[in-house]
Amino acid sequence: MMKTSLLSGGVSRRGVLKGASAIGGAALIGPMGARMASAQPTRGGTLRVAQAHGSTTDSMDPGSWENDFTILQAHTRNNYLTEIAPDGSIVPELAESWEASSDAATWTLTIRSGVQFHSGHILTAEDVVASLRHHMGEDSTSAAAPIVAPITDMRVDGMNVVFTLASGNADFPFVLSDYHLPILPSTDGAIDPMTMDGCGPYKIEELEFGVGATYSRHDGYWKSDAAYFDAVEQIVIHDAAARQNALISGEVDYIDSADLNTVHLLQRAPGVVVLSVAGNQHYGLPMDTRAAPFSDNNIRMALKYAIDRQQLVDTILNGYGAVGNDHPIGSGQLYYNTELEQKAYDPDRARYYLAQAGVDSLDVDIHLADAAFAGAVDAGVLYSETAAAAGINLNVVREPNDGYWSNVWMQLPFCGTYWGGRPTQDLMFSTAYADGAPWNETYWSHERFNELLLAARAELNEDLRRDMYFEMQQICSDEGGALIPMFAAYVGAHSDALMHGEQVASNWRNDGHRIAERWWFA
Amino acid sequence: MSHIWSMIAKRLALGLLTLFIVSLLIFGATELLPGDFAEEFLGQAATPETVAAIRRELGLDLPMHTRYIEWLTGVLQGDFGNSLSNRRPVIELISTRLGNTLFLALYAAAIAVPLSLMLGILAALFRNSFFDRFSNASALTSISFPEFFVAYILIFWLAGRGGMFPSMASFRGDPSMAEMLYRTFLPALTLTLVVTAHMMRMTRAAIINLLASPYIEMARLKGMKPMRVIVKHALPNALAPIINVIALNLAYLITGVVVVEVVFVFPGLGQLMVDSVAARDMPVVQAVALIFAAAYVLLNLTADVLATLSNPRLVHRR
Amino acid sequence: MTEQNNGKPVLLTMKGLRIEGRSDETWSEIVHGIDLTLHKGEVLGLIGESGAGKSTVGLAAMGFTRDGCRISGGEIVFDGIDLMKASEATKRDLRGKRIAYVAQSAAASFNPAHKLMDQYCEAPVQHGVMGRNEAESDAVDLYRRMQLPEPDVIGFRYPHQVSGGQLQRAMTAMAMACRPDLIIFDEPTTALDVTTQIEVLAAIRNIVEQFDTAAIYITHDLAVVAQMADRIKVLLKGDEVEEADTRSMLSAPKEDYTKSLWAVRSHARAEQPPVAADKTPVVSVKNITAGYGAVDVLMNVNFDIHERRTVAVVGESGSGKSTTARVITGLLPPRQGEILFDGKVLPPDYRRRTRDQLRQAQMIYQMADTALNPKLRIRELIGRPAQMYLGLQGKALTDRIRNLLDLIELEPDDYIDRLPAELSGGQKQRIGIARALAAEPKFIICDEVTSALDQLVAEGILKLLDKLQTEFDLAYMFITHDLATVKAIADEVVVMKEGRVVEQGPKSEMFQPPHDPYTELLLSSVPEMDPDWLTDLLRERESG
Amino acid sequence: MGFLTGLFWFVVVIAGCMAAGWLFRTIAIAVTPKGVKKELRTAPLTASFGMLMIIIYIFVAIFAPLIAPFPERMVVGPEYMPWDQVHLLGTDNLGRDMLSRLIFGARNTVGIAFATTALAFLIGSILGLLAATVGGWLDQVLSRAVDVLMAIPALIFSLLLLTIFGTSVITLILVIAVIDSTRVFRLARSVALNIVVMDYIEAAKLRGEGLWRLITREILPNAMAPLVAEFGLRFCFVFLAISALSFLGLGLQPPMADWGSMVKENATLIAFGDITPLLPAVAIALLTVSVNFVVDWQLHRASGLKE
Repeated sequence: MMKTSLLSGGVSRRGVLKGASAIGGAALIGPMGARMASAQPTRGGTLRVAQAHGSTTDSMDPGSWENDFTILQAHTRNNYLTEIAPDGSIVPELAESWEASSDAATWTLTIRSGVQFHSGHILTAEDVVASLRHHMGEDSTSAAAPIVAPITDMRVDGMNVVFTLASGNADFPFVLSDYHLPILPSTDGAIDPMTMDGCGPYKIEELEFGVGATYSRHDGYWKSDAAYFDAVEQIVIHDAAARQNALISGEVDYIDSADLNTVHLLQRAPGVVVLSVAGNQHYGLPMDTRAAPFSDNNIRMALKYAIDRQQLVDTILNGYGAVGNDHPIGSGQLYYNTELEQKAYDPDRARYYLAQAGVDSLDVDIHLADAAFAGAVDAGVLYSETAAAAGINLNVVREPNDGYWSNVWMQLPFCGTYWGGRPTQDLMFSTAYADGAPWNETYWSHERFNELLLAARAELNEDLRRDMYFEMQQICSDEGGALIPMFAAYVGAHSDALMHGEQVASNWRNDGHRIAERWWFA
Repeated sequence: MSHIWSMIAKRLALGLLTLFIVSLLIFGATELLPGDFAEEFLGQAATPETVAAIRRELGLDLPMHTRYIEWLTGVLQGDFGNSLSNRRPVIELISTRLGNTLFLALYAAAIAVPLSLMLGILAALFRNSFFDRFSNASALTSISFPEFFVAYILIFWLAGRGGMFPSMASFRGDPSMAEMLYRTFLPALTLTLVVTAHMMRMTRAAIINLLASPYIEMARLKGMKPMRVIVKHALPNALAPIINVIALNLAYLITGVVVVEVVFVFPGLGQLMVDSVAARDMPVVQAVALIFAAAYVLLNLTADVLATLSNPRLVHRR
Repeated sequence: MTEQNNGKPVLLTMKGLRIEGRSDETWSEIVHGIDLTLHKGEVLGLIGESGAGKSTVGLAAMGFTRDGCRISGGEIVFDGIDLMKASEATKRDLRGKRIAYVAQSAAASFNPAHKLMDQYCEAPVQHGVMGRNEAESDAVDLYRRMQLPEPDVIGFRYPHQVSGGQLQRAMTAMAMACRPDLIIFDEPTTALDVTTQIEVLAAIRNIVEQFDTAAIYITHDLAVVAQMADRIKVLLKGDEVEEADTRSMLSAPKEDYTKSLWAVRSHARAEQPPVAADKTPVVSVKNITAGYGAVDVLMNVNFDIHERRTVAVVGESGSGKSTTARVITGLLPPRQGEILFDGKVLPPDYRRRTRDQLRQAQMIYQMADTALNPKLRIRELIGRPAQMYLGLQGKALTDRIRNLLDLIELEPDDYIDRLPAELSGGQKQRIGIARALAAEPKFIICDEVTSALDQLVAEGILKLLDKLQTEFDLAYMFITHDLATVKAIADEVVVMKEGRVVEQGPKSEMFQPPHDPYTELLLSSVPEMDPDWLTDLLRERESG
Repeated sequence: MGFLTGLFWFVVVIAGCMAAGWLFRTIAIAVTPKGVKKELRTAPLTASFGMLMIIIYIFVAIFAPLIAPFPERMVVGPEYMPWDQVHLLGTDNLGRDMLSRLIFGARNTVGIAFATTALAFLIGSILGLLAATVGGWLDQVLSRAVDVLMAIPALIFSLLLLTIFGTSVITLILVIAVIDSTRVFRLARSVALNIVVMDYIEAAKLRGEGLWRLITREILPNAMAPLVAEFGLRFCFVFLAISALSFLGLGLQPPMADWGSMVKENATLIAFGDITPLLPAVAIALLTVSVNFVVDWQLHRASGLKE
């Protein structure tokens, strides 16, 4: 057994939900981490979940999954090799246990035996290999292709599967918990990506993309202390008001996201419980550090001081969140820089930096759409108000939601973005801040920062590591291109008849999207 | 009668031409939209390799005209192709939703048309009375509220906790007719409120237009009761414009209700169209657009035929 | 009056009937206290020009006023029922059942959406006089009495499938449906050709006699009323001029106004010297054949029109006279033949003609209402041609307009800025003339210019045209169906029938026998002032 | 009981409106010149009320900055404040003063709606009259083209176009105007077809008048009435189009206040019985009704039906 921090990689950068986030850093390897329950769960009932996202153009192909609907479907129908527990630790699922070589470049997973699919098919090691291979190769159209790219070889040995990686990666078990990588039944070495079969807690009765799905409990499910509902129903309700109406009128038991504008009113509704889970999800306003005027850090600083973070948290998040400090590390995380001065709205300092930049006023466009994050456009409007006081004329350009990620994000110099956050500092930084990283949305390249990133990844000494991450947050905050005003909690609501464990997972909405498996009716 | 048949034939031919041009327009527009299917499909996860792979796989790398012609030849052989995103046959994808859309449209029409005709006739009968002005005003009010807003108000009043109607019209499996009528009552009512005013005003106007004509005076001089004068003498001659407006509104009920679908979580074509446009899922977009266009064309044709039939001068030539 | 109708009981009385009409928000009286008494089975002729209030009075006899009118005084008693006090329901019950109405234009007054029979049966069935089947068989009987062709089936046609004259008779039959005590005939034959008019008049007269129905016969045509009425009441601007039984009224009218009515037909154009043979005509129509679609409506038509001469083209509707005009103006290019103007060939299509060619030939329309753009002021209506063709501007233009208004005898200051709606029918027609004159043409086509006008007014127009012709050396082509008009204005006459010229020549010859049989028919069909004329004519035609 | 009070207030409101209308008419008649007087006398109370309302709207639109207690975009407090003395109608979802937004909304909404409708009618009626007057192939081509455009659902079509061309006010106006103009075209054409057969048009042609003059002087003036009537409704449909678009995420650019979007922004409140979103909706409705009352009156005059 080797002691090292484990990383997980919901590395896909899209849809409403991105990234996994573990509250803590260190956790234990191996088959451990029992689930705790607040009260003794009881079986029965039909769970009706209303979801804000989900499109008629969704697909069964795991490689294409991107939104709440498909991902919740994935976790309700399937199992994965590993699972992230509510406390953020990594625990076994279909992989009974795993063993890494000392250089962490070779991983041996022992596959649980006797696991039965809905179709009756019994899980084999070949299924595992086939399921992963589906995402590999240069003809792969899977969004998870980059994630599995480092796997150079998979060898089956009885119920063991031996993975060989291009380079050592201590976080491989986390990688395998990615929602793109469910284990599906294979026939002669290949899976049918369009299959409706799975070995998860519930089997699909009926599924219509963009509309909803119904499930019934999988009697042969191998977990005894899970999946308490007899049946599960997923319903897509795009319109916030309609969603809340459905909950209030008792037509659904759970809505995965509440309209923050009116959540305070929703809270008063009888029999309704608002559930807010603080995670590392944060909203940002990235600036292209190569493009004028943002190439000048003074301008960036001016913009950072011209925004009223608290107002945004109060208005846009209606208080369901925390102010951000222009770096992506959440206060709950291990190496969160507690000494870093919190930036606050300060027009004078903004003016000072403008002066440093040699201008007395500034005109910039910011391109926003609510696709970037809920309330992005409103946030822009509020920002432009406060910025005006600092002599910055910020012009909010509303872009169509449709096509935002391909036409605006990382295309225009000043726009909006959001991140589910990453469980570890390294993964977060290397995904979106490292020089040349595919999703370095600010096109930021800071020599010192990049050195530290590499050093920290290899460093095993906790204190040194802390210092490095503190400095990196400092640099990111004072010189980075990302303006990160707020960390947003996941805010959903459910009927008071619905029960859940003491700790609700914060790596995803819907209790890590395992609500169907983990929750129950009182 | 023969001339009517020839007219129908001619109009159908024109209709086909219209459909063809519509498909061209939609195709062009969708091409003009920023980003293509591959990019939209992978969204933020897009890497050059995967995008390229998808384009290769779906032949999106072929030039525009080749793809259009391919699609067209397919359609001419009755094959609308598969959805790019979930590979299901477009026909299968559309059929159920088309059913829903038609159901809702007919439901709403079944309430709205008789209602507006009745109101229109009464308004014409008691013209300039309080009833006339009031029904007119309230009709105008109802159309000047945004659809989704009307919907919210209805939901607030008639649904809500312990309300008498469900706020969600969606149903899975195959429920009984009564069940469907019950679940889709609110959306139908919303649409009714939206379309009634237009038809009612037209009915009223069309009838009042004729009241000055000699044959109406003749009817009154024959001692006919006012109601009979309106219904028996004015209405038959006012049918043409009324039918026309009804057709337009029916077309709207089929093609224009995406907002209502969203609010009431009703799986209709509108939502499908919007989603497919967002995903640049060309075959689906095209198919739905064609259905909408066809509905419009056919309804107008029907309207004109009925209008012709309602006019003896055009049916029985000398 | 009671003595002269052999003791028949009184059916309808009006005393001091006053009716007001509304313009915008103000009410003004249009009928100023008319007294009227009608006995059972008696026919009263109401005669007067438009605006005399004849129709208004006629409708008042049914206790009915048109929208925007109201009865403001006097009393109307029908067979003991006071219509002023009677409830709507009571009046509805009378209408169509005991008092029936025959409108001026049957074509417009039949509902285009229903078969004749349905419309016939409506009154009797709705009023509960008889059942549907009974009504239908009764209708067939009446159709037969009205000498309608195919009486058994004609009822199952739609109005548009039946000719005007037949419709007018069908409507009379419809009025008879409930065997009413009183029928109001509102100019029933005005819209018809002379030859058809005869048949309708005859039919009406004998059915009224057969059922001994009382009638009020409203018309502006003395000759017609002379044939129909026992007594005649003359109205003028809502006042009664005089009333007497028909013969004494014709022989010895008391009031000047009545006399002036009688005098109308006196105007006749002075005989013009024959035109020199070598003189080139202004317009000559050279064997024109033309038509719409496949059908020819004109077949090699030939005639010439000379300077200072008027050629009257006579014929009934459908004879092709208006089509001839369309060919000359270039609206309808002919299949064969050509139009010569001053000896030079005109391009067949008006779009190809030069501005000057267009200027030279002007047109005056029958319906002044539709011929004048209702949204333009007179200044522009008649100023435009002068401005276009002669390039007049500013003061010069205004002067020209005023001078034109003087020519047509309208006071410039008063009229120059009016809209057509603010003019009477006759004045509108004068504006039409002024518009034609404004172009300073050589040739003017007058298409039925007087047929929509009262006789006195028509008279004025004819005189005016006459005067202008001599003043500006104009050539007229005068399209009409009214031979009286022909007598009054023509130098030469062209008689047309079914697209062919059946006879043509100087007026003098035209009105002297021997005639072409059709001309004969036309001439003989023109009603005359003699009360026995119709009776004699019919007897004549039966024998001959 | 609740019903009775409701009925009572309903009656009161109606009576109030009528009274206002009557007052307005009497005053107007008193102050206007003779020609207008005559017109006004014929106005029913509904129409007078409509005129009064329209005048008020125009006034508000013009003098918005003077009337509004707060600037259009300024955040004056927490979101969704209740009604009080300072913020008569409370605040909106960003804590901006509702009343002020409504007042500025009048300016933007009415302005944009008017511009759009005017443009739509310019395009639609000119082409429509042209098609009817010239006839032949031109008519065919134009009519078919319009058929095609109308065969594509308006909302989805504008969705496409706006996504392609972006959502600036100008594009918004252009797109909606073009789509609306097809409806105008059909109307203008059918009306003109009845006019071109008139004798005075024939006379004008025989006179050798040019096409432009034929359309503008001879036909257009006579086609006005029905076009005006359509204008009334189209005008109001523009608000709805805008709000429907903002429902689908493409509306006016923030922080511009327009009623359509304001309804959308606050719509979710209605689910909790809060009537704030009703305000902009009512503002739209009131204008719609007023405009159409006036239009109906004018139509009635044009129809010549005396009653």
